[in-house]
Amino acid sequence: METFMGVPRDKIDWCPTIDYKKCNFCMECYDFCPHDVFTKTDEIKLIVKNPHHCVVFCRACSKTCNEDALSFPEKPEVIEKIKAIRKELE
Amino acid sequence: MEERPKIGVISCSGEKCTGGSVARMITRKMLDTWRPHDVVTICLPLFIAGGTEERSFAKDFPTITIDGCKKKCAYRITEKLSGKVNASVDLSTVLGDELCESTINQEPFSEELVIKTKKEVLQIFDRIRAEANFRELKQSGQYKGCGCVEEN
Amino acid sequence: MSNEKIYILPCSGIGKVYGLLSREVAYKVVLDLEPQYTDTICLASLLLEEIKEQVVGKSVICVDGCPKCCAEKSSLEAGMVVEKKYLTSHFVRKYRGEDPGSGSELTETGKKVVDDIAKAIQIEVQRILQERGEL
Amino acid sequence: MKKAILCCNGLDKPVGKIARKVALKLSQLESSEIICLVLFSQFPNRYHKEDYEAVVVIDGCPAKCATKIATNQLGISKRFLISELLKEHKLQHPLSIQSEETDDSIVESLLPFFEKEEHKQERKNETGWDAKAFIYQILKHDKYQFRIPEQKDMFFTENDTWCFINNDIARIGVTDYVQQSLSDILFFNTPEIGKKIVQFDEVGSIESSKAVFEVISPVSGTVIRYNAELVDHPEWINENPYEKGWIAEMQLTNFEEDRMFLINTEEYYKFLQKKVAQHE
Repeated sequence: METFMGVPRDKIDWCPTIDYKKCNFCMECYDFCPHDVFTKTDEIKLIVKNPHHCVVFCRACSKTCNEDALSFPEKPEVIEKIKAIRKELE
Repeated sequence: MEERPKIGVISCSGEKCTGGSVARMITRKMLDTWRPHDVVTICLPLFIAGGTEERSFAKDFPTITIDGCKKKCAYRITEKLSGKVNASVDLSTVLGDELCESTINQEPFSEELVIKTKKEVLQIFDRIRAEANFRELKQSGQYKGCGCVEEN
Repeated sequence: MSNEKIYILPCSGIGKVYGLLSREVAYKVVLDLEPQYTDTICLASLLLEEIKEQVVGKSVICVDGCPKCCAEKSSLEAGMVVEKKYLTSHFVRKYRGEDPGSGSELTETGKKVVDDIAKAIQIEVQRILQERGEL
Repeated sequence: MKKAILCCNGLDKPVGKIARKVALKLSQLESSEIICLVLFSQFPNRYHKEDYEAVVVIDGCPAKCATKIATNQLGISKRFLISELLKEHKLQHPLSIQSEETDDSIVESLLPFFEKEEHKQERKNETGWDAKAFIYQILKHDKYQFRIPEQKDMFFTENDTWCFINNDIARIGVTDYVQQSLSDILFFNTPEIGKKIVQFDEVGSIESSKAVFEVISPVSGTVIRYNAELVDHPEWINENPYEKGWIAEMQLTNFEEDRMFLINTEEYYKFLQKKVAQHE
């Protein structure tokens, strides 16, 4: 079972969100991400297929996007949530 | 893709002569197109300049050396500093001394020279690959000696 | 006046573009820019005794592809005089965000990097020749 | 090797005046040298990090001129901000630049916060991170070799960053996994000195032709120093991301809570083993 710092990964909300108004489907992020978070589909050329593959707090793909179409949750909120879950588990 | 050890391919530095460029391009072709997932390589001088980890290369992988001329630096240095070489290719026996030792501007490097050596190099590679697979099957106890392999 | 050639020594980097860059730089200097005054030599052969005798004490300009600096270390070990040392990755920085190529071939950016380094080496070669009073 | 005190010029504000007076008092107590900030900023190369066993910086107001000017050249070991100290410990504030009467009592009330630090100073030196050579565990996978330091007081995160704790200062950096996946690192984008960092915030970033990696901080704290050599030699991070390729040093502010998310060498070894195997 995939965990991040002792917390089940599926309980952590961290993955890229694609802003389709900005995205020009250059696929830089798709080529870049070594954990295949993104994938191509027939209807929409680019979607986030495996959000839980995304390394928590990593935003490297958003740096490859010159349309600034990739966004991530606010770090402080995610940290608070992880700490809360962690305390619950203990 | 099940995990099996890759085959090490080391070409000589080959800056001085055409044979060296051919040796290097063979290694690049192996990596890029001929045997992409099966090959691992290392810069030869790392045995001299690198640390101890680099020198374990020939012990970690069954290794083939490819030399561009009869000085056979890749073969000699790998054996001396890293470990036993499973098979060594000397291009001067394939393309001839004269061509191999001509400097790069007398006999410019070309793709055909690489293609000319492809058959022989891949024959050697596949033989080493088969040997490595066979050794691994034996070690893992799957091979029963009668030719059939038990599925674990 | 010794008019022996100055060695341009690339590293034999095989895995990434930085080794290919260093090699192409050496060829550009030795074949195009300064064929009369420069030559190159196989890095690995520096380890062989018969080659060491030829090169000991000779001037060399090293072009390395990664921080391991094999060209510099090996030429020092062979008793050569390292006049100057270049690291190809430093020259790639000028083209931030552009891809210089792979271990097998260079892109247009990669070729520009080769030209930049080769020109820098040419200036260095001319400086050495002037010092020797040969230019 | 002597100790040095560098305090702000502090002419226009009461807290600046206090800062100067505290510096004078401390230098008498500990016979440490006072460095004049203006002289230092004019002739920086007269002062070298190696000459001083410890450099204490005392700023008067939040502008923190002394910290900003001194940071890389001298390598601060301890920083004080008079305005913060007065607020934090609810001490009497100086009235004005001209009035002198209350100054001495204010200085007296502040001194204990400086002396307390002094004893910590001694303990720090023997466990300095530069002191001992690193011992590494090597994780081999395919042709890759990942070094993982086996060092007391060194912790890791699952974002592949490390921190080396030394009293209340942490040195941080990235692990071999990061520098190998980036391959040749070409740029080091420096963090901002004095910036308050929460655990997992970014502390600068490193860039190769493949990607930009934001250095995710393993600890909360204030950035007091970064490895300025990396600006011209980013490849040192490839060479050794733990020793000469360290990224920044931070004044710890919340280590007890941060500790919950830090793992040790064995745990990081297992974590990395699983992660690298998955890539196959």
